[in-house]
Amino acid sequence: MTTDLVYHVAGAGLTGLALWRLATCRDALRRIMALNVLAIGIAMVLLASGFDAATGRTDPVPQAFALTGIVVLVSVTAALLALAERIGGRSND
Amino acid sequence: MTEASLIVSLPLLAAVVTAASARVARPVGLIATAANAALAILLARRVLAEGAQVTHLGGWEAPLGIAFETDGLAAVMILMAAIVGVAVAVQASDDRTPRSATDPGAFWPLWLATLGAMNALFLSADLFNLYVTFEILGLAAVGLTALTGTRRALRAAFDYLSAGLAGSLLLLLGVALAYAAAGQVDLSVVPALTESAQGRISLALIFAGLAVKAALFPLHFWMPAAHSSAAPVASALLSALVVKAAIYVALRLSLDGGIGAEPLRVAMAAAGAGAMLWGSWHALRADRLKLLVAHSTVAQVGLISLALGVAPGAADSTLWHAAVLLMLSHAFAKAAMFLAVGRIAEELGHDRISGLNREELRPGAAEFAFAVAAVSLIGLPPTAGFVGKWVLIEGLIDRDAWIWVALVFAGTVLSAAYLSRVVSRCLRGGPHVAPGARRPQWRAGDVAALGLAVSALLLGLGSALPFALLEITVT
Amino acid sequence: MSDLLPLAILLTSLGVAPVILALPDHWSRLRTALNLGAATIKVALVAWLSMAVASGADFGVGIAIAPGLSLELQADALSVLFLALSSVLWLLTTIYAVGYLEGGTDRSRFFGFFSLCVASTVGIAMAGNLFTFLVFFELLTLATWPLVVHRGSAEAHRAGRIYLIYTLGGGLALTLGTIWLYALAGDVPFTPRGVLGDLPETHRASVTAIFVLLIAGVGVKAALVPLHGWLPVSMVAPAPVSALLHAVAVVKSGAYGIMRIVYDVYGVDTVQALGLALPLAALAALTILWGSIRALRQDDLKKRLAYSTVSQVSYITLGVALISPLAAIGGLAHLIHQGIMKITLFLAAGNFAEARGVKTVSAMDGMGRLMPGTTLAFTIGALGMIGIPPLAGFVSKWYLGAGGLDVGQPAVIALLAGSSLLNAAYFLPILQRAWFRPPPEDVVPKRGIGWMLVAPPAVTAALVVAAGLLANAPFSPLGWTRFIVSLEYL
Amino acid sequence: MIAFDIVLTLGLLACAAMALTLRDRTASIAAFVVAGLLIALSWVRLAAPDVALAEAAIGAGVTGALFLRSARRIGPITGGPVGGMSASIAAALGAGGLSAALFWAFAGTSGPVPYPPLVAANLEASGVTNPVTAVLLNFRAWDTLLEIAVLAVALALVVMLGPAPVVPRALGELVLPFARIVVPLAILVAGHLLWQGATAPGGAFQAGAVLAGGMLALVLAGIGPAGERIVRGALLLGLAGLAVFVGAALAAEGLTGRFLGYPAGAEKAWIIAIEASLTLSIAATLCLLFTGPVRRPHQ
Amino acid sequence: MSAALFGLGLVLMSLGIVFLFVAALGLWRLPDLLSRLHVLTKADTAGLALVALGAACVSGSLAALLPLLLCVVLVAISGATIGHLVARSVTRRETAP
Repeated sequence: MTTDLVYHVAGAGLTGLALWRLATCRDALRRIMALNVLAIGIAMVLLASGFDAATGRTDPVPQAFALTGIVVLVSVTAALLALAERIGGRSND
Repeated sequence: MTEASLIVSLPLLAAVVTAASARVARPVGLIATAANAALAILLARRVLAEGAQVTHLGGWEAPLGIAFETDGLAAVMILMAAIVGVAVAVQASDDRTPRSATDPGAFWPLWLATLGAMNALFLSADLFNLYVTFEILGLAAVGLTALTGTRRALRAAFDYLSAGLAGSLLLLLGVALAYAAAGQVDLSVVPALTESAQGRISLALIFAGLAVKAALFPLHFWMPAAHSSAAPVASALLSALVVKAAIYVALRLSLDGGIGAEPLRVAMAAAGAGAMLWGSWHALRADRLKLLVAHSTVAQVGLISLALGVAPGAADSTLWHAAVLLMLSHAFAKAAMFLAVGRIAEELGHDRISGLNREELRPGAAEFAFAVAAVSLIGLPPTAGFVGKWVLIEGLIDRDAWIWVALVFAGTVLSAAYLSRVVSRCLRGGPHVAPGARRPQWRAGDVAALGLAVSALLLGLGSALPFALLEITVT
Repeated sequence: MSDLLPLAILLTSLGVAPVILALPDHWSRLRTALNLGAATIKVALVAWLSMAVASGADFGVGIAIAPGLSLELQADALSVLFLALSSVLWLLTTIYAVGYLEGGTDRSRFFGFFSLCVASTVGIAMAGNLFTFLVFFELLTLATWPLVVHRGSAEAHRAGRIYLIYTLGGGLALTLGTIWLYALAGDVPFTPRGVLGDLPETHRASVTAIFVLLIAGVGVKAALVPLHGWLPVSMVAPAPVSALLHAVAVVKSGAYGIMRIVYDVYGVDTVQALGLALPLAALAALTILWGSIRALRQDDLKKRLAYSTVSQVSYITLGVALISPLAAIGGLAHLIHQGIMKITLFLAAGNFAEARGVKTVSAMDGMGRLMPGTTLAFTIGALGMIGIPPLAGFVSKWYLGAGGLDVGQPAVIALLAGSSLLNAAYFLPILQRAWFRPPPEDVVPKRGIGWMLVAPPAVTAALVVAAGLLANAPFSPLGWTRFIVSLEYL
Repeated sequence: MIAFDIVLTLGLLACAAMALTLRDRTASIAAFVVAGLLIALSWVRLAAPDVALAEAAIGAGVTGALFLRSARRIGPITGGPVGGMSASIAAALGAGGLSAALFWAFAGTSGPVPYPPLVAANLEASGVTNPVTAVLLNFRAWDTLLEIAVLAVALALVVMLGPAPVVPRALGELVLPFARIVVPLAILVAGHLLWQGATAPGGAFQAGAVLAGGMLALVLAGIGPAGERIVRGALLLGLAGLAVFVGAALAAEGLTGRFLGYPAGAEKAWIIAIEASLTLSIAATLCLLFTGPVRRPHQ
Repeated sequence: MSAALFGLGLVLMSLGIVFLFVAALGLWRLPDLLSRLHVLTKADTAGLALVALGAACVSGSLAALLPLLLCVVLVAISGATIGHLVARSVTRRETAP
């Protein structure tokens, strides 16, 4: 039971860290990195809740979700970086 | 080949073809948009004739596989996207649009991807699938925003994409919590979610993500810059369609959630009221046409989510039909308005409101289309906006919810105020215009804007059709 | 086919409007042909309709909008009355407008919105239920606004803004009242002697509140006292607009709205039971006096006529508010009589401004000698307004007085006498200047005005005389109102 | 084993914190890549080998490369944190509270888990034995199709934006022998992963990412797709994946009447064919996302 | 037979871990970049090779040996290349003004 608890902590920690950084930083690259960390945190929390401590196996459907999440994340990150390069890294929102 | 599967895959295929070769982009794009409109009509006819259908993709039953639910609401939304799409495609096909810094043929793949994503979103009955469709929609919409290639547009596109990604991740967090709480992620799980505490938190997270993507009041900061700096064709699509997808999903969840989703609805109604006042206030003070229309989108999105929030959760209540009709009328009118603004800015060379009454230019068809679109945005009869507000206020009076009635009227008055600022300048004549002033000659953009504006006007007369469609739900 | 007659009448102007709007400015021959053709067809159709309605046929066509909501067009006796007025006067004013705007700019836009206005007036006349009435009522606001700001000058835009604020405000009040009534009573079709059933007893407070909202909504266009501000201000519009719209179409649709609400929504006895008849009558009386007093001090000719319209329209409201068949006949007849009299005055005033540049009362010296025809028409109209016996005005004031007596309110007679005196006080000086004062020496004809500007006021003046003399004929306005009232009150 | 998990989690959070807070950009990207690898390890610990492979290849590898490429072009970090220290502390408290609430929400649940039995029951009907590939390519194939669409749209967006303001210089001459060894190995491993995906952890995404890694080695060695035609070819290949998948879905509906319903008996063949085309298209897409169009394609 | 193999595996792995520990210590203590590079490329690769070999012995199956060997080869090659590149960019940055 404790393994997925540990990774729940890790996931929640990553999410909190990312949200904190999103709220406090102006630099474009740092914001993109924070969004990546946030996505990874969410995937970790998702997989941890799909992990069955008794059998030691994880429900394949959340694994598919995590995989899809990773691929979506890399494409959005590539788009964000392409845009960030052209506006000189200063995001003004 | 059922219409549902075709209407979802055709735009994606066309997007690939148009992305592959810029030379063939325009004709293929036009044909695909027209074919999509035909398919949408066929789909609506099938739903009217045979009632709602559920198609399981790959033959796998609901919790394991993904299901398409083509009920009345989905058919109406697909029709909306198709018709607005045709008009926008007509304006985009007018090849004299200014040579943007980026590849001019790039509009078509992005537009067709948006269309395909929206059709998939309206049909999907699975929370995670909604997340993925939102991602396509977000990326394609950002592409449309960055179409002009100016530094301001790229900055707005970056803010839009980072806000959109944050919204999607909130949505994904909600879906993950829904999976953790209820073990599955298709829409049939929503009623079960409303009981448990975790379920309610997951719904709250999902609604927060949707609020960011729908630019609902507290989380709308990215939207005015994005919609006002994009190319007029793109901002027409962004304001009229892309924003609606998030509201549609909120409506779908509130319907499935039934009574349990009451606190979320109250939050939406409150945010909606705030958006109406905030959006109208900024629209009143906007100095540029595109900014005014973008802020009016914030206000109208507020009105729609207010209509959605006050609709009672009871299965039999039909007050949410008013919200759908308001969405329809806003989609048509706002798209017409942005196309008209595009044409006006093209003729005048700028879009400052103060500089609207230029000496040597007589008001043309675009100004008239703007005025007609303004009428249906304000919600005066015989437009669909009026019928939507009528049904909404009648429902509210039945429940003696007088505060909401007052708010809806306040919204109407404010929208009349900031729109008449512009429309009065559209009716210049007499001493303002030099005798030899030329009248801008008709272009594809005028036809599209006028067509959409008049259809928004006449939709009020024909609103029996959407109401008939909305009656059909998956039993 | 018979059922589609109302739709045909509506489409003659609603269909023509977009076509004219799309026409380029210099295609004036085609535009005039379209305009006049549509007007004549409409008059013919209305004549056919009135004969059919007289012989008892009824018409109804409608489309469903939403569950429990439908747009209905019907032609009953009351609607034919208003239809006849607006279609005949539209034909005459179109002829006048074509002549008046010769060589002007933006004429396609003007005539497009002009026929849209008449289409909405016709729609108001033939509305089958309160929802349809509201739709066309708001459409009228939208169609008349561009005409008010037609000149495009800063002053026109200021007047347009005031006009919009008043009429949209009224529209919102009317919308709220209608929706509230629909929420309580479901669909509200116009049926003689009201349709509210037991609602007044169960929801007395909200029904009264709804009545106030509805009357306030239509009251703006009927220029009841606190809500009349827009009428004098929108006199900045070109003459045909002030003639047809602000003397006939817009103002009358307000009065017509009050009639529909009192007769066909609430029903005469419900209004009396709720005790709303007396305050309405009092408000009408106040407007009559207030309009006439303000008219005295106006030097600008059109502003004076505007204030006179404010007071004259309230005769109709008074006739409706005095719950008696005779007063009702007087009120309804005045709807027609005031229309033809006021349009004669406005057209004549337009001619004075167009031909001699005379815009104020003080500059009217010697107009009798310079422009005899127009001044004669102006005189007939003015005398009719005062209520001199053989003319139409006298007939309606006579019945209003009889109605007042019938209800046991002798004060009405005093009010009518007083207002007639006031009418005389602000009309006779104009006539005295025109006929008995020598024209100023340095006057020079500004522009020769063709038959298109002189004929319409002459025809309407003849109508004023005919309506007065042939009052008892079956097809006279008076005869028709007796037929209507027989339906409402029996 | 719990000790390893705790150490891994602490290391993970430390690396992520470093990645987000270090002032020097290259250092923070290095920390981010290390965090990515540690996360791949944690997926292994959570018995999700497919996700671990993908995370290592795409999450740490390609994303890290993208960050390094853009870091040089975006220029120095400008502007301090928003709103100074007090706002930062407030935000930290807020985020901490939120993550605690999240932990409580997720840890507290022990709800029903209907998916594993369902997947197990339908596994042999899906034509592949690896449950994750079965879910990805058969049960929820529609999600995967849309995910490929996301990649295609991102590609169209990056291509539309035109060439990057700064063209990347080749790294150096020693990269060439390195590439000469790594590229064939990458192709070999990618093929193996693709084939293995049907029975054991692996599949289109992991294979595509490894192949992309090989291609990037070529690009960095300077002999990569400099030519205009090669970029167009890569663009077409990148977009072809989506076209093939949608075409297969419609063909399946033509044959079996069910959208995305592969004909009985031939599921494995269909899945492998689709996965092969996806691998090539993902590799091409990831490469183009890294390099961007060399010159605007329509010029 | 397998017990001896298991014992050998354990010895090799502990030796490898000592190498890695020394490398980490070196990374921490050494002053400038070039010497740190020295540690990173050589000590780490050797340590990793030993651990991989030990793991192969512990698992005792030839099939497991192949992927581990592949890992070692790859780490060695990339270590060398990257070491060279980092060193080159550092020297270029120092020599250039």
